[in-house]
Amino acid sequence: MLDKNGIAKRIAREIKDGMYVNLGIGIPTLVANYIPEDIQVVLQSENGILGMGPFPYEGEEDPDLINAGKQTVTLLKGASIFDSAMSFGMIRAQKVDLTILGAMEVSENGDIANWKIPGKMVKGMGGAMDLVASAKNIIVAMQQVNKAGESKLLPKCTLPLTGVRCVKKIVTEMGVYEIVPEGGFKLLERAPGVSIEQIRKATAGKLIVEGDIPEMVI
Amino acid sequence: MLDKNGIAKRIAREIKDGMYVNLGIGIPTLVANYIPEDIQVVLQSENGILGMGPFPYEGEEDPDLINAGKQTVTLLKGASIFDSAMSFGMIRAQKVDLTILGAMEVSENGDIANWKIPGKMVKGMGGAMDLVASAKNIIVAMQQVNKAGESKLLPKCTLPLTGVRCVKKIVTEMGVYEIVPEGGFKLLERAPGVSIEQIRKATAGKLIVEGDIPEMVI
Amino acid sequence: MKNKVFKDAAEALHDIKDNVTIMFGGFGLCGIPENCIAELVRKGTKGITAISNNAGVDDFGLGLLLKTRQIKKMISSYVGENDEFERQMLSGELEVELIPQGTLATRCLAAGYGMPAIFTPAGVGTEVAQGKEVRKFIFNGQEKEYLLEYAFEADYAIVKAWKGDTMGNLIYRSTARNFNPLMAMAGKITIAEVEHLVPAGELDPDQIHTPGIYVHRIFQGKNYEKRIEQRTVRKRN
Amino acid sequence: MKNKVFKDAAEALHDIKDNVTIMFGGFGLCGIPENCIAELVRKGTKGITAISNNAGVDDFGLGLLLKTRQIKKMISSYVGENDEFERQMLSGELEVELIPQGTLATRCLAAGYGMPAIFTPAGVGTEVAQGKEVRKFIFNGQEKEYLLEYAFEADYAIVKAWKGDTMGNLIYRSTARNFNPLMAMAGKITIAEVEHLVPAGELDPDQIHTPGIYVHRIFQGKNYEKRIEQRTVRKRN
Repeated sequence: MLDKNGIAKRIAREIKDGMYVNLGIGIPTLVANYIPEDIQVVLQSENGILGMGPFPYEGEEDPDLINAGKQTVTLLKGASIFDSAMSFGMIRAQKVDLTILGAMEVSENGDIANWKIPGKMVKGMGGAMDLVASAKNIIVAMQQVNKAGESKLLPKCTLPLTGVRCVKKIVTEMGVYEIVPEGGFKLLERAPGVSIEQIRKATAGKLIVEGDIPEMVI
Repeated sequence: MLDKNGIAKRIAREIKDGMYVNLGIGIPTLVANYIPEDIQVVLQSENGILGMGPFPYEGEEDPDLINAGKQTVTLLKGASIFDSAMSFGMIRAQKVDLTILGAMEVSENGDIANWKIPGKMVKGMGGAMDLVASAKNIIVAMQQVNKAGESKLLPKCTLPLTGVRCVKKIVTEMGVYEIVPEGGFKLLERAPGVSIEQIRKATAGKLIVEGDIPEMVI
Repeated sequence: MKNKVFKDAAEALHDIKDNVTIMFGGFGLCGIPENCIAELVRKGTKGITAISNNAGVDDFGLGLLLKTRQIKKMISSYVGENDEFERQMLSGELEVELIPQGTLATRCLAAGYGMPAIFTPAGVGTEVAQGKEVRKFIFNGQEKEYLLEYAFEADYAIVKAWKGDTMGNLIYRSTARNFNPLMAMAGKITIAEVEHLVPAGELDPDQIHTPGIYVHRIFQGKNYEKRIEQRTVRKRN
Repeated sequence: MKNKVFKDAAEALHDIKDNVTIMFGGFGLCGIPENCIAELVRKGTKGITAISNNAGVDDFGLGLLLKTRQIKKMISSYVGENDEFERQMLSGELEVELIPQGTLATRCLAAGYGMPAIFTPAGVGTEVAQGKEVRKFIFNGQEKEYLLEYAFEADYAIVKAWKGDTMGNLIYRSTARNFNPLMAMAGKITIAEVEHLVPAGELDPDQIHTPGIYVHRIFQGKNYEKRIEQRTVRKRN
């Protein structure tokens, strides 16, 4: 089983040189720590940054410079700032190559739910609906089972949807999955030490296992 | 009869302090010369200027700074530059208080034709269609009769239209007219020395003359 | 020139009545019109419909107007940082309309650019699409469904900029830009508070983010607290 | 990082084939990509569909590509300054689509902002509206008719900026901005020529007009003529 950092490390391997990437809150934010040093990636933050850098050194926080998670950040050389309409404009126009975000549920046809638990949690969707509706490549970083031990990879989402048929890939503590066009979680890789049997038990939706499934390289 | 400068002078009296004004090519451009010195007006040029100033002094022309008529101009203090989408955005959003432009024909219901003579002149509409479709107040500066002596204030336009039911006021060498909602050129003022009879002959569309018609004050 | 410069928030907001719709610039606590929010609390303006990406925190930003129950309805994309908000919302005291962040931004842009409606794929197939017109377009090489969303119109837009001049031109600083330029364009009356008010002619025309034509009132703000919501730092090594 | 910097126009335009759609930034002769136009003349690329507000003059700007018959179709708002253009158009040699200037600008913006279509009142009731969908909206206190106009997509957008950096960020100077930032956002491949190419980090992030994400290739242009179309001056007194 991977921990959060393990999931982030595995996702970092999906990032290629020259990509523009939007990282959501939570595990996706950790991905930035594992981007190989020999490639250059431009991080987009949907409140209006291209070229987001790491957190500032203590004492150098600038209240006017935050990311979409409201955290103080810095800018890298070559960064640019823009308003929220342009920010979501470039997202809708698919100029952002890769979007990585968390989820509460994903269904076997690629639907995602991550913004609302009726009667309970009402934080709002923020930019997630725009991101999932537009991104050309979406990877979901999530725990495969909830605290009650129930699978979050489902035949159909039970929570209100954030977007439909949009997720391309999922990385969890147990494996890497691709959503196939005809519907189903196609297992691509197992986390170190995790068996197919364990994965089967933790996948409520249709699991597709074809041939030998390699262990992840992290 | 007024000359071009006379028409421009009369139109200048329509401009009030604090207005944002777009001046078209031709007679409208001359209006800038007659804006009273005790009021401040911001001129918009639809290629992307607010706060357009006079022509530059000889030797100070900047090829990067032109107006919508492609003439070299200057900027006044407090000017701003923006792209063409924002420029027409503020026009569509009716932030520009007054648009003054020329016309080849105006009809009694406020239609205007000023961009095309089929088979002959094909310059294009430029920004005129945007301006007339959006402006909250449009004044047309034009000659009332063409070179053949025919009226250009018509029951219906004969040339391809630039916009429909949009002209509010017309200033010609002979008079000032308001387009009334039910249709018709309502004579508001006569040019110095011009008789109602002369105006009648030069108005092919429905002319409305009610009560005494004062002479223009210029 | 008709004077756009006002002395302070009290003067600039002098005519705001109860039950109006107000857009508030800012993202989280970043780039929010602190002076105007404080003045609205002082005035006690009631029944506000607030269009703002976020709802502030319990004791700062729009949270101050929520605490005093001055806000009747919130139109936002994310309100997660405010417990009082969540309480009022779940109890039904506060009317809330949650809309996607990009939709919110673009509906403001649409108003500022005189476009009555826009098309966006955000929310297609979700509860956000309920009752809305869905339309297919082929664009960018794909056939896809889009929602028709209407331009936002507001009685007032209240924004915060870094620098402004006496003609109403505005320049924002860093990510304090966010929704401010969009809302500045969308208000029937737009009021800008700025950290530095300068005479016309001191700002570079090429660098102005919001041209003065969109701004009706401007004043020099004071005592900016600029509270940080998530202070994240790294240690020097 | 994948390198966006090219040596010159020849390198930056290396893959342009015949019969493509190209957007050209500029208004009149102001802010036009002089180096790229010259290179297209040299290459002899044929069958170009050009989206450009104007058509240049007889011997400069896009007029150079018209003279050599490299342009099959022009999509413009105003072409009044070019006699050769008028001749080719009236004789039917050149296909021409004239559209309102604001519609042209906004259709580029729409593409850059991922919106498949927009609504504009420009052209309602005129021949521009023929065959187009007309729709009524109540907006800004009025009921009014609008045309549905589609986003412009182009194989290439070729723009000219004043300064650019190695990440593709662009800053325009004065009214040479015009259509350039809009077209920069709308090209499948966007090529920028700049007067001053600087290393990443030298441009102020708050002042960038076109973020580098929209720009695929950039090069330092040379020998800018910047011809003035209407030299209007006043005498010193």
